[in-house]
Amino acid sequence: MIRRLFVTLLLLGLAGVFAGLVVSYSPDETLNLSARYYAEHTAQDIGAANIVTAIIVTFRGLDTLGEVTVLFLTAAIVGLVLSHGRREGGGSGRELPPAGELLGTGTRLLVPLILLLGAHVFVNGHLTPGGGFQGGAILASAILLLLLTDPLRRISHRLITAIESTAGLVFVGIGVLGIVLAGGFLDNRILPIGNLGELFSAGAIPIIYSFIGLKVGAEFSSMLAHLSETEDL
Amino acid sequence: MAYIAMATGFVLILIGLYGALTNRNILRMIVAFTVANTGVNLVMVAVGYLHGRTAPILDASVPVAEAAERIIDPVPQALVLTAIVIGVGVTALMLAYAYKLYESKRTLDISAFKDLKW
Amino acid sequence: MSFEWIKIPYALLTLFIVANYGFLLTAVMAKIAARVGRRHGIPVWQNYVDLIKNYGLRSSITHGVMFYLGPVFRLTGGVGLLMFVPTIYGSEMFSNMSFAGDLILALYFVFFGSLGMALGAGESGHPHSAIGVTRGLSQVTAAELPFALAVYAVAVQYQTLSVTEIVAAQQGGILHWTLFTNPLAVAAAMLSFLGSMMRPPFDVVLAPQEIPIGPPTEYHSSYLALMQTNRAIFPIAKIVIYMNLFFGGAASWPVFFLKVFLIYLVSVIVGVVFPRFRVEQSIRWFLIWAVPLGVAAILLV
Amino acid sequence: MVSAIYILAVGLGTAFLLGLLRDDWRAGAYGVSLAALALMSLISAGWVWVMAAGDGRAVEILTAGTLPPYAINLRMGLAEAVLTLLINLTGLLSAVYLRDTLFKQGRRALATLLVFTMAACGIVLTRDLFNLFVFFELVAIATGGLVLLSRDQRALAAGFKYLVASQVITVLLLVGIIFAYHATGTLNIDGMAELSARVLQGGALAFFLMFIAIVLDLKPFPANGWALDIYESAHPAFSAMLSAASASAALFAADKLLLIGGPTWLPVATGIGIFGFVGANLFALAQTNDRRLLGYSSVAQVGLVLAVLGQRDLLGDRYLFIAGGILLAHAVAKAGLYWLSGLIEGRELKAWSALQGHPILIFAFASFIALLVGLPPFPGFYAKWELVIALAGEGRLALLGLILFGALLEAGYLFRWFGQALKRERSLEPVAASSFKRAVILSAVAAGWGLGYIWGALSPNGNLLLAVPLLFALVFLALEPLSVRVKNSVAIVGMVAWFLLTLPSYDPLQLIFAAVMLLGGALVLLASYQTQGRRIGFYPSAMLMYAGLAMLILAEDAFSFFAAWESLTIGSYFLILRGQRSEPHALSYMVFSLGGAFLILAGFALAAGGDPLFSLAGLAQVAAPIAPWVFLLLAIGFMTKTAAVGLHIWLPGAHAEAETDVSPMVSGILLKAGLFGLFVLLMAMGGQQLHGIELTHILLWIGALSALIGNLMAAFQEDAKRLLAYSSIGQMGYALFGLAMMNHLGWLMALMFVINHFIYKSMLFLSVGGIAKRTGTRDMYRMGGLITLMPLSFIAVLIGIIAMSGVPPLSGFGGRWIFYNAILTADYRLPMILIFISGPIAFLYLFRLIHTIFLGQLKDEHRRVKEAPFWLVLPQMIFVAFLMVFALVPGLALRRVDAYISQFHPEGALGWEGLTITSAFGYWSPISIMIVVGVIFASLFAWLLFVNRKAQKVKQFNIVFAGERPYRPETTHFAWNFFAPYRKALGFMTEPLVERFWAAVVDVLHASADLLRRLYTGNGQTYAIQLLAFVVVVYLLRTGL
Amino acid sequence: MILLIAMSLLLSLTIVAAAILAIRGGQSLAISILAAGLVSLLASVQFLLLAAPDVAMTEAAIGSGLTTFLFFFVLGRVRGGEHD
Repeated sequence: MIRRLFVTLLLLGLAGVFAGLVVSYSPDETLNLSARYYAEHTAQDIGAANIVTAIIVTFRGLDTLGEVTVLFLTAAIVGLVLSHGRREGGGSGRELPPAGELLGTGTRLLVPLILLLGAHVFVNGHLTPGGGFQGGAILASAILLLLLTDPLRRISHRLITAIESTAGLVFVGIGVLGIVLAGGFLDNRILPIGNLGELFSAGAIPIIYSFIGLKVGAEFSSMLAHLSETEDL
Repeated sequence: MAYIAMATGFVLILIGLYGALTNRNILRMIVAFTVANTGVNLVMVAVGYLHGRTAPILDASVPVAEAAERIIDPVPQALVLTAIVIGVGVTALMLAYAYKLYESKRTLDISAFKDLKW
Repeated sequence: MSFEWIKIPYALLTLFIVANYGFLLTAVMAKIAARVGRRHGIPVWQNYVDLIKNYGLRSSITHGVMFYLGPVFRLTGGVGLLMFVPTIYGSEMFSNMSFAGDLILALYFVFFGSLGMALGAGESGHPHSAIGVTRGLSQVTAAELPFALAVYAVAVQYQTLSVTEIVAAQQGGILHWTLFTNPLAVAAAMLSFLGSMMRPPFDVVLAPQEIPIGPPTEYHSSYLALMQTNRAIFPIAKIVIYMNLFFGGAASWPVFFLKVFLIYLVSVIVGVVFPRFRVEQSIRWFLIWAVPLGVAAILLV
Repeated sequence: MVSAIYILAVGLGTAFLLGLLRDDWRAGAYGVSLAALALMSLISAGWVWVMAAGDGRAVEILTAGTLPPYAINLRMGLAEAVLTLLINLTGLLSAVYLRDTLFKQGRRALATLLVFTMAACGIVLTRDLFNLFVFFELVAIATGGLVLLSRDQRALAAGFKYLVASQVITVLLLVGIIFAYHATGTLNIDGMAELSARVLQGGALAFFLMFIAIVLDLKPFPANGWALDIYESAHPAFSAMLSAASASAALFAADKLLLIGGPTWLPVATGIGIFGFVGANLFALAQTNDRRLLGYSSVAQVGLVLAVLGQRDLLGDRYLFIAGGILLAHAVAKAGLYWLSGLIEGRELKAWSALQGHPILIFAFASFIALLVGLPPFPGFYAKWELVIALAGEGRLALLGLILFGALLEAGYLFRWFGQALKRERSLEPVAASSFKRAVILSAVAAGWGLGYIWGALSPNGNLLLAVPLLFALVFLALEPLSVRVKNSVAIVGMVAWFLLTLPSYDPLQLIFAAVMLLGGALVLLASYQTQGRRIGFYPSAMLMYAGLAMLILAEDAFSFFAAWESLTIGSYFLILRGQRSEPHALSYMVFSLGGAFLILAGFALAAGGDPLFSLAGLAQVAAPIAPWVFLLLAIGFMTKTAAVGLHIWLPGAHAEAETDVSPMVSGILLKAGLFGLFVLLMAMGGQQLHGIELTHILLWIGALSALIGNLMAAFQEDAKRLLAYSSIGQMGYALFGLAMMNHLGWLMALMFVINHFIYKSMLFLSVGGIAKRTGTRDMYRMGGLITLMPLSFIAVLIGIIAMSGVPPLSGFGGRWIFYNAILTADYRLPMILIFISGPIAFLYLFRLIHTIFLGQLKDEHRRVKEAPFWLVLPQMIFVAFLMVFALVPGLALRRVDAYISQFHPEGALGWEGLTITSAFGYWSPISIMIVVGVIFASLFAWLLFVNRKAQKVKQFNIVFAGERPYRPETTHFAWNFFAPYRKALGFMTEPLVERFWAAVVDVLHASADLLRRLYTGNGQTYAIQLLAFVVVVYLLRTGL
Repeated sequence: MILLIAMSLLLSLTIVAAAILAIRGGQSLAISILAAGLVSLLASVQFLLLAAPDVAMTEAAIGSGLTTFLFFFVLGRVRGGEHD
């Protein structure tokens, strides 16, 4: 009880800080310095219609690299954690009743569609809302579906890892190419910018985002797979 | 509107933290943290909101030339995107930990893991 | 002041006079103490008899080098002390070897004999000797303190450490004596004097009844003879210092004899009146009664 | 040089690449990872080289081909280069260290380690706030993974607590970042710094949140339970990375944020930092787990650096030098210690006793501790010097005091630990034999010494590692495999040679000290020939002490003086620690010495007025309001070394428990360093008044009390060496008294004590040491009657005590004579009473010393005891000869000094005509005294020989015991509780009040540490609450102020 | 416009209510997790209102979708732990 009271008091203090922030907050009337630059220069410099994508993949590409690294790391660590002290010998040997026919069929039907949707989302990331992360999450949901239909299914970790690693390497490689061929790390202008709004535009962004999509998908899948392979406690 | 979202966000943060700091159950703590993270995301997006503008996507309705007057600030959105992904990463990690912790002591009570102290 | 060869015979003469005076004086004092206690006492020549007897003893043992050297140290201390202070004021010839050092030398040389004796007694291996030594050392730390303070007061008063100069400053009438110009210092010093004379009430070092004669327990024959000689010379040498510092010194031998007698008498009289103190009692006694006097003396100088 | 972005690219690329490798190809994966880390280190090293060799201008690295603030940019400057090098090397070495674990865990662990290293570099390099956040998250997550490398099951819980805490931090940081962005329209740190004013008006709260979040990443005390748990349970190699790499990176991030915060936020950083420094060090006192202790120490050190970051406003361009020095020293030392802890099986501090028998590892341990504490010649020392000078120059004294206090606490527990490791019963568990792990540790040692060299080279005060005496001492590290005889000869020759070499540059005062310390030291070293084998550790320690002494004498500026002071302190600590039961005493010696050293440091700093090159001569120019304080600080500092009463409790144990030939070094020689300091101080500053009190009068009292208490305590000791040790306190009291009299003869007397005390105390310690060696005990009552068996030792003791007691005709009398002459002109008389009483008390213990050992009854078990070894007796006999010569012609040593002192006290010089020495009051002719005494003694001796020629030699036991034969020699030897009646009378003065006082201080510190550390309940949720409470409290304090 | 604000307000209230539901200790963990997912989902609607479609998509797909599944995977494995 004392703990609750104390926490409440502390949060009241924090709420004071937040209240201060809200009170002193005044919405901008116009875009600030950075935002204005992005609004005005993205089209010609980057060639991406979706400015958020341009920022994510290019201007703040390093963040994004870090971001996929976070997922990569999480996937690796989840694997590490869950294999930590894991008894050898693989599967639990537990027999579950097979999933319903409906679900099985649905899955077989849906998985390719979902994968396609995911690919669409990240390939068009520079044009429309969505991109590698969203697309990757969608890809992972396909795997999720597979796992749901057959909890004992073992997803090929090798494949997932290979995709993940390759995508990551390509990402870094493109970044390095930016230094060699263009103005700096992760500069997208190693490829022609093309025309705004077209699929093949915005330089390397679609490529990068696609690989991000693959990578994110692989990473989420790997996490899900690892968690699903845990044993009941 | 920005104010509403912002206030909601802050409230979510506080609620989340309250939950994380008072629930002894590790899974509940993690749930509470996701709530707090959502709150943070709300606050961030709200900060970038400009009244009466559209999403920062150049298309037919937002020509390049008018972009600076028509769109809202894209930066917070980019940041939030990153934050969400990082958040899910951390959540996944914490969940894996929770599983292992449960495996080690057969309990999810955080106060049971006090072997290390002082 | 410097050394001349003629000083040597004169020093020997001084030594001879003081030694004989000492033998007689200690016997006389013993006699006085006995009479006060309604006893008959010893004859005044008893010391000479003892001396001859001790030298004449044939059986003699030694416990080792330090044991052997102990009495030598002891007597060297006594003789040396006598040599380092001028005996007769104004007499170049009876100033002895005082050119070698001043008052401080005399003060520290007092310990020479005690130290040697203590070492010799130590090697005798007799526990009573060691007990006597510890008692003596313990007591002397407290007893010396008022004296040191008094000496310091006197030195500050006369702005010199030279014994001759201190005596010179006291010439010109009895009222120039330190006794009257600085009575606090003299009072402190005289209390200290009582403690250093190994007489009751401060004779626990020798404590004839419980630890038969203390440090010299094992000594006999010619060793004892040397120490007896010292027991005649040493107190006189010490009294000479007191006389010079506080009582105007002595310009001639008769005055010397008189003053030494009187100063010695003080300790005897006190001795017959008071019972013996234990060591810790005497230490406290000195710290409580004598030291404050000394402190007052150095502060008021 | 290739772009710094490759550090990140290589790290990441390799991490991704690992996924493509086959699972079972572990060696390959491991090799690739190592290669990547090596490449990253190489790039950093290249940049360090570029920056150091070039103009050091930072290079901007753009990404996305766009200029900042629109795209993320990185920056590589000198600080960045050094830090990334540190991080990468730590990663590389830890990876080497972790070989077996990484092999077992496979490529995921390798990738995590790579990402951790990469991300820590990213934190350092990036100039973008949000990017900073991303890297922080990466580090946090990687930490969550690497914690699990530990075999310790508890690491799991620790990792979770860590994640909980980092979640809270994330929330605060993100909210802060977004509002700061809103306020400035940029995420670029430099851009925000330019708009600092705007941030601080509209976005003050935003900045607060960002700042506090970064501070929380520094694991600030006391909101850091989660971090401590990690330190305790994680694999030591990872703890090394956490402490060295991630803490350094986080500190640099805090530094970047302070760019934005500007001067208004600097005090907050300082406040949090210093609170953590003191608090964590306090808590560490109560730790018994090695890794947790190191964790507390890490927290403390990070706090210190944070406090320094907050002082950048006054440190100016020395800021990097200072903060960097402390940070790098900490990083290297802490990494090294964690790595070292991995070799040791047990987790108790005592378990480090397993190191015994591994001299190289012990050397590493000692180096790391010295690095951490900031002892010379390591970077922390230079840094602390300049920091303290700057702080004092600006009047930030409270901070200065707290820093020194915290450092003292830290030194306390570190050296306690070191002592336990060396002296406790050796742990049975072996030290892990892995050679590559050892190589990693040794590379940390090398890095530490290398940094010491670099910092020395960068310091305006000169490089200590180029000082010849110090180098000479270090040479002995290399000579360790040789035998004692060779090393001893080299040492003696070296010391004499140095003395001769520097002879022309000494003034008479320095000459006396140099002769005592160097020639005297060489003489004492003769005794070391009697030891066998290689005597590992002895020579480097001893020579370090002597090097310190040699440098001390020649020091002209405050820095070199202080450096020398610290060197001799460390050397003597190691030396003292060698004694068999000396562990607690060596510790208290070290703590007191360092406490004293810090006071000296503070004194110099106060006097220097901000000038790090302050010369000792400048002390004379220090003006009124601070001068007395400078005087006080320095005087107390020096008095810890002379063991003045109140600060003396370390001495008896330290001197008594030291080895036979070490006791004379630390007593006869080392104590003089304090006197030398006092001489320097008084010569430069003279008397000072504080609130109308003449400070030298206080010194008079202290000196007199020391003399009294020292002598009195000595009289009651049963242990011969303790007796001598207490007597040193008394003797130093005399010397202090003489100095404080502030007149010509007082100083002369003090100098006389320097010489005399050296000679007779060295002689006595050697003699007693030899006896203890032969009899196997130091308790005097167990001895007795040894005179016939050990005649030479007896002669040494006899001469020693005659000289010491001041009985004519030996040299001690000269000291007394000068003393009496000196006090006649002193203008303050009360304390003399104490001196007067302590003089005779000296007789008590001196007699006891000689009587109970050599005289009285010989014990049966000692009947076959032989004379002490030749090499112990030889120096004693040389000392005897010296004493005799010095007794006869004291003018030989004193005359020139007498003239020299006239510069300072023209009144009262002695006359040296002919054979007689004259003062204004009296005279003294040593030769005449010797002759007179000699003649009388000889005549009487001859007479006795003549009349007593037939004396028969009998055993001591042949005594008359009241008519009965005593039963046994044991019961007949009167020795135990020798001065019982004296104790009855004055025993109350020997009540160990001072000891009780210091014990109470230590107890209070320990008890409060033990009580307060219960704050760390172990509950991860509580930790998170504390974290939030920390935020709120800082906020309230900040707004309240 | 007013409509938009009203919607937003309503949404916010629902979000807060869901959040409170999510962190309350009394009910089953599954409900908590679902409530937290709901918070995310509703928040993504809020994002849409704030003209942030990218964020909205991400929050919906990752924050509410994936995370919830992750939770359930673990919840399913720690039977008995949910009542601690």
